[in-house]
Amino acid sequence: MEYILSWLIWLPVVGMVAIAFIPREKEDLIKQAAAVTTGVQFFLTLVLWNNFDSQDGSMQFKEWAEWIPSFNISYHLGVDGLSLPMVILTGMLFFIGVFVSWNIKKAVKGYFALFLLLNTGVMGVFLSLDFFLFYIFWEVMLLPMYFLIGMWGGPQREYAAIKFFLYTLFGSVLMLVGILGLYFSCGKTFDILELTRVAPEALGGLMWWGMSAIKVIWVLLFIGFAIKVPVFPFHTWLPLAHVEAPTAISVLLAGILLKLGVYGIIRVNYGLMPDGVYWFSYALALLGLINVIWGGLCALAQTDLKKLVAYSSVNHMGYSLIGMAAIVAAGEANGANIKAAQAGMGGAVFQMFNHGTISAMLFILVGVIYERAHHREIEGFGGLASQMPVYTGITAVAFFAGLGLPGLSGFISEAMCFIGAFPVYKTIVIASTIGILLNAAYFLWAFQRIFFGELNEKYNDLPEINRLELFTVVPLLIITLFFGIYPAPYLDIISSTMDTIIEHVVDMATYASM
Amino acid sequence: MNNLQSLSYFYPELLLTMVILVAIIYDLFIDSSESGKVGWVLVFGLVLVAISIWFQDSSKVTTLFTDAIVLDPFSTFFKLLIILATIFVSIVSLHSGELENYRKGEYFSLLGIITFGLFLMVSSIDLIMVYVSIEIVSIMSFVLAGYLKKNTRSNEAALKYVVYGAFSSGIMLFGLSYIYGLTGSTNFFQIQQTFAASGPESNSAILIAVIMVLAGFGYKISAVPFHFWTPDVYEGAPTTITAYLSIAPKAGALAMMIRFFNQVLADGGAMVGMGSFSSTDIPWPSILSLLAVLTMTVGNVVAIQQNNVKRMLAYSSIAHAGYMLLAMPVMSGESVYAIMVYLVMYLFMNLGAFFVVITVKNRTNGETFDDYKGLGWEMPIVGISMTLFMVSLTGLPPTAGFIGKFYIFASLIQGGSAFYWLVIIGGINSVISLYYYLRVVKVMYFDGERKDSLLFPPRVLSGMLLVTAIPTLVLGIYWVPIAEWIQSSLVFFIQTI
Amino acid sequence: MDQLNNYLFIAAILFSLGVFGVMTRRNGIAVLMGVELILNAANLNFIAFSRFGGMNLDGHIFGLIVIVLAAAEAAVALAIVINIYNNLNTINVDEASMMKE
Amino acid sequence: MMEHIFIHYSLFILFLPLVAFVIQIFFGKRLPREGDWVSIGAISITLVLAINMFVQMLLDYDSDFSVEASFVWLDMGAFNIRLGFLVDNITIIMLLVVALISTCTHIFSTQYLKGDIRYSRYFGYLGLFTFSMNGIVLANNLMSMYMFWELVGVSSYLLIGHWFEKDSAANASKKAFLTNRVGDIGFFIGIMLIYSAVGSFAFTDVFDGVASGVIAGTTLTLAGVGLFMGAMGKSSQFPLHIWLPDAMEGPTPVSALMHAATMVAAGVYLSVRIFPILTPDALLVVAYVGGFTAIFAASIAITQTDIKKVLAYSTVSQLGYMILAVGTGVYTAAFFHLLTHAMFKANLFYGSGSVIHSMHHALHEKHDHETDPQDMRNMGGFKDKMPITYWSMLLSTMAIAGVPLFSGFLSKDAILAGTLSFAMHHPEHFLLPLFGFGAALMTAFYMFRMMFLTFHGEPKMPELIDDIHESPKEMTGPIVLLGALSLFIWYTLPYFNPMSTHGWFTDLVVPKDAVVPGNLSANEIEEGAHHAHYLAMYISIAVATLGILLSWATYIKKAVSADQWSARSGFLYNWSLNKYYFDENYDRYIYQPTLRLADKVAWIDWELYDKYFINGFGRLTNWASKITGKFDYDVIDQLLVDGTGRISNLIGRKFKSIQTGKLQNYVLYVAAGVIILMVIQSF
Repeated sequence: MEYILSWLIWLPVVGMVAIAFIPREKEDLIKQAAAVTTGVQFFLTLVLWNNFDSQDGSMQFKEWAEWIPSFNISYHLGVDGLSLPMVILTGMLFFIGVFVSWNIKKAVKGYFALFLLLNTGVMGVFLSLDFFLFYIFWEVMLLPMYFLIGMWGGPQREYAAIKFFLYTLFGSVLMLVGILGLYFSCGKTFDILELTRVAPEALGGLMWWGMSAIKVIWVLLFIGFAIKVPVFPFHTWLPLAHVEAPTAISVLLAGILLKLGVYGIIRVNYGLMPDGVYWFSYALALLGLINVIWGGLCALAQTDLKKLVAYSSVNHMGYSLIGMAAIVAAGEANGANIKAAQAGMGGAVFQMFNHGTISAMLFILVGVIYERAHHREIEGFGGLASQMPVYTGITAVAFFAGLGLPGLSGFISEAMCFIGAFPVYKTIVIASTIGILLNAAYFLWAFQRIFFGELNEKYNDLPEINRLELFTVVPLLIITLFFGIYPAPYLDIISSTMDTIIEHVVDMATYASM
Repeated sequence: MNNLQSLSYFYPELLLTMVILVAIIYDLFIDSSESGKVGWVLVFGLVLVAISIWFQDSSKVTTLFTDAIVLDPFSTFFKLLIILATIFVSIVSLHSGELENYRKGEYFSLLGIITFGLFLMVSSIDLIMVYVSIEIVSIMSFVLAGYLKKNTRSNEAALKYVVYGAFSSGIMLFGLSYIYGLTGSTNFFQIQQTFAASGPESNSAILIAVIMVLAGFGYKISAVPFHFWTPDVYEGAPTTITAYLSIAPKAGALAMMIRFFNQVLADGGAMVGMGSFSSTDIPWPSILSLLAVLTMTVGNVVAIQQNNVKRMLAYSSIAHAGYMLLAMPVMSGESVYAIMVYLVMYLFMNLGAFFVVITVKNRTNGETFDDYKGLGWEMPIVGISMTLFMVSLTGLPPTAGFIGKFYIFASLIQGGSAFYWLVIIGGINSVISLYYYLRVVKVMYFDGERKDSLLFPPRVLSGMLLVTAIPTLVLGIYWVPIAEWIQSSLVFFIQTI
Repeated sequence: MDQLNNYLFIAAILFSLGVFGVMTRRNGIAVLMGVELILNAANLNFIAFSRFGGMNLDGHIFGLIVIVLAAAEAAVALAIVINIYNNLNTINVDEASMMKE
Repeated sequence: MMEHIFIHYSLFILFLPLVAFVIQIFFGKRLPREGDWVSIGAISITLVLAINMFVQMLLDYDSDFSVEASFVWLDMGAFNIRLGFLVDNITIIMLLVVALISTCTHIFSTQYLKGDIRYSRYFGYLGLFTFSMNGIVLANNLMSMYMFWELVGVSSYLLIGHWFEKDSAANASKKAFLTNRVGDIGFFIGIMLIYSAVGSFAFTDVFDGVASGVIAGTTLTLAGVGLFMGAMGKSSQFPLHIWLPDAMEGPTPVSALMHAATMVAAGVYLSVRIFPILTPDALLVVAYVGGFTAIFAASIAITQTDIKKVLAYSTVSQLGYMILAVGTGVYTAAFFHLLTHAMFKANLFYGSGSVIHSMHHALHEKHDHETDPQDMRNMGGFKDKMPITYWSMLLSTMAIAGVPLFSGFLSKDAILAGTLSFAMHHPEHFLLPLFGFGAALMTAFYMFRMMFLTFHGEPKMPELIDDIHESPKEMTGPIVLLGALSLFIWYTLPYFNPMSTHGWFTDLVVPKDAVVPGNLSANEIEEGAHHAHYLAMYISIAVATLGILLSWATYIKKAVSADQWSARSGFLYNWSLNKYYFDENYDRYIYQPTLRLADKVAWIDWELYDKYFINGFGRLTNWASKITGKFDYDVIDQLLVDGTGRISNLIGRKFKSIQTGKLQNYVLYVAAGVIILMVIQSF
């Protein structure tokens, strides 16, 4: 129990080493090894959840060990209500991912080795409380991703892979500058908790080249995270990467890696620069709006199903951004509207999780049809509903979840985001409600073109979704449904942490004009 | 301290000289087929020298030979670094296919002599010694670059090298002569005093002299715009020598540069850990910043175009010189520290990369990207270690390269917001560099089919790959011992007159 | 003082000629002679400074050392040129240009 | 504490259909008779419970009876949402309506969809719909109402698209959902406006909040209009009316259940619920939207030839009535009309369904798959062939046409009275009663036109007439039942005055005062309506008779030729026939532009921004590297080392040709030396 977080992080590495020693002919053994590793990890995350005290808004299960004293770098782990759901999601999606990629033919050994390495990177980012450690894990994700896209991906895979890599590296380089700036202007520490304590004062009034240091650092870090989210001007890597990546990797990209961005903004930007939050929140909401509309319109225009789903991610993360911006509602200037702040933040964090499950589901389903028809052209299908009813039903639920239908988890988080941001950013929220119309439009239109109408005789012997695929998608379906009907369990986990963050931002902000 | 007394502190160098002589003589008694043994003599001897240096009480900071050279932890650090590089290169040279048909005796003796020159380089505090050491190293390098007598490319490399080298060291010498004229002394500290005393009217003269001297330094560390010899020489010279040139003389020249700028143009503050201020009004920090930015940008940008991995690495080494130069303008304790850390990391990853090139050339007898097709599948060790080196050269964690960059950037940020733009440019440069470094990886893994039969390079080579690869990875995760060692070596000789 | 300036002037001209020679001669030997000119220009400076600048003998020493090194350098350079000649039957530096972008 | 028994009833009523839905989806196919008995069983239980509650209500006879129960659904501390039930007389009546019509539909469908490939799924969806509809009815707060609101939309999406092989059906379902979403956006904005002011979703809190004035003026108006937008979507009010006629692509029983009786009535139900917080301005908007829709839709219904389309537009227009009533303040009248309309309109749909059914069979016998079984121009003279259908449809037609002694007369009359009195209060709004009466006139006309075309006169397709049979009793049963419910008597008990709405309904559903300052009090409205009552009654009887006579003259007596009329009315006829080209214009001015915009954006995003801007950096670097590389080689490398030759060639030539060239070179380098010298001079 004491070192559970370390176990979560390093277990995949153990699995990777194990796989390295399995001769590459024994493919089944390799797959089983990966499955076992991720399975155990998933189980551990559940244990973690079980022992997690949701009333405590602070960090739990902390681990601390000295690492590089000369730079005050330490091996510092911890989990709170913000990261716990993400950790569980990670565990689950990687476990599912193994089965999604069960049919990988090429270089199985390398695939699963990298897969597990990626797992370590993601876990590490969510759990590390030391900025240096955080950054290392952040970067560790890149190389495996590069290989997984570039080697097992679609026709344009190499281009997609390098693009993803360059994009993200650009972001993280700026991030590094920001981190170092923080380090030296906040009493030489990388400890995020420590920084959260000291940074707000330490940065206050600090000026660089006539600009407030807070603004500079905020922007540097924000770009780094925004690229992952992805926020509007930095989003173009996403459709490409998602489309080219193999199904399992698209699932992980959409399901988890995008969340790293939002997570980072809340954990770092919000925690360390409360004044920055007030300065930037309007822009944040605006970017959210742009994401929603832009993503929606792009999705509407797509003819490739996977690309459509990819753009839907852009659109959905927009809601998250809008919700996050609502935190300023808690400020005195906005009438100390705690309700709105809670709704917004809760919605944003809930949206992270829901989009994780829903988009994962969508990508798996796209993979299923691609496996069978060997293409993803929406126009190329038609009438599949009568051919593969089960698949149709599941896809219908997934699509409805995607378009924010009440009774499915997506609706609640989106509604919370809107309700939260509304008191502060009325116009933006009202404008972005158009987004939910666009959601409905592109999902239903695609659904009609794929499943309705006369059956395309080309496909009148298309096999129904099989057990393995069902096994991968049904759990997600159940979660979506459950949280859609009864979100309380999730919100209980996060609410006290959200309060901590909100209070922190409200109390620590100096409200000095920057 | 006078010459005779000095000898008692000079024994590592004396030992090295003996080793060289032994090598030469031993070479006379064996026939060329087994001339490789000389290499082992050198390696063995160098190990002895290393030990002697290690146990030499360098904490007693002192000058030798009437203030010609100094003995201080700083120089000791560099000596050890250089010895390490030399040992690695000599071992690999024994198995490099290029040198197969050549008698290797002189080769190793020359390596030894370069090492000796570098020893002087890193410890010289006198203009005369500066020039002498540079010349020793250069002349030997000319010969080694053209060591493949039958190979016209090698000849061409040598020719370009010698002309370019002689030319730029000549310019440097001319600059030195002016410095001597301006100050009437060749000793760093006296020069510094005179500079500090001299009024603004002589600044322009000093500036010109310094720029001319910079030409010499720049040529040695191949900094833009004095780098033009680098790609051709690197491509033409035997890969082992290329590897050596890419690390050892750079290290020596950097050490010398640090001393020069720190003790001649600044008040040597960095030596005692505090930030130093420029003792003359000439804008050498901004000149250096400009140089650094140019160097890394040109290096990275041009590297993208290359189709020859060796040549690509040549440009990459230019770029890395740029990264190291980045920290020079700050000239604080941290920045020097950062440069030293970077050198250590760079030693492993860069040598490793070149060793891979050698291994591949032994196999496919080529250096272009096409020769790397599908290599990752065919030779897993080479593939994986090359990937590691490339990632490390790009500067991604968790590899040594990242730590190096991390220290450089950190020192810059600490240097104050005046240097932030350097950090940003440096960062963007590493993004650019990713493009061509990953190209190697891409070619190795994405192009070409996976083979069913695995190939393993000769034991020694694989060994050397591991010896360079493991530190590249480990130092990226835990580098405290190195850091502490460097910290302790960050003691300089400063003479206050 | 004037004498010093004369020497410096000569040295400067020598230096310039040397640079010019290096830049324009196509004959390898001539190029190397250009280099020699540069070195000797520097030498001239050193000697002149230490003779007229009322300074210590470092200048002279420097000069002597430079002469020695220049000789060594020249030797190596000539060897290389000869090697080129053996392989390419020319000592024109511009014909040695296989390596380019 | 022990909740009121009705809460438990409500729980069952709500969830039984859902259970049926789940069973149908997962096991339907494997069950005997594809498990329709499961759904029917479940729904009948809810009907029994609903009747039970209804009877209880009648026994208690308590006009302001109301129980509420709620639970914490999600809780973030300050921000929390409670969901729950609100059961009052309106709820109970509505529950009864839903349960009754739903049960009828279930039974009706067993025959109507006999042998359909997705028989079990169909019943499952019916269950889902009933569940969501009851959810709306029972909601005690805006949030859960909104949620069920959307769920209703989905179930209608699924049911309209039941025969999704037909593109028309698929399109219709999509259209229905999207059009509803437009309304829902307004609904949601309204909710947010109210929540951000009141801080709660529950109706009671909202009313208190509004009463206490935390939200007022324009904001409140906007909020009201926003909420009303939801109603517009669901009740297909102009300009969101376009989806309902297309929704007729669904099976006819579905049209009866959702698109006549319940789902579309949800909008009215919502308006009735939120009536107390609607400001005068908002009410005005409501009134005009409703009134215009009423007459507008009626004018379309006149010319339609598809029997279901006629009914669809008549539904739209009747809903317009109800909305109009809400707008003019007599919202209980609106609810009353909702009740009566549910009965007779559902019945009319069943009737048409039965006709279509037999038409279908007849055509099937003739192996004729071209002729449209819904086109009235192929019918005629069915009166004797299917008497039950005929007579009960006639009753309902009487009702909707507003003939005395029938339910429709009472409710419509109440509405018209309210409208009239409103116009008396505010003469500037004289249009509203005109809308009302005009609509009444047309309604009478087109409804009887439908009856005549379908049942009277000579058969248009004599070869079919032999195969036309009365439908089986699973279908006629509901028809008879609802036909009977079109009589006034059921709604005026315990009184027997066919001319006055006075009865249990008016006793149990008494209007409440609006909580918004500035609105007329319930009594004032009541008074006004009472004054206008008789005048309204006379006018409405007059217009009804006029309409009926007109259509009799046209289609039975043939005294007036429909064709001549249509020819004479020229473009008006075409407009009405083509529904005023709404779909076409929406398509041209809304859908297509949106799609084009989407394509543009996608193009910008993918082709322009990404390819040229983002990749631009890459290309730039590449280009720069080429240049620098070139520079590297040509300029310096060449110049200093390789290039010495090239230059010396060049200079050599200059040697020969122009002296100055050489001279200049020398001058250049010497000058350099001199400059250095000067510098030395300077110390």
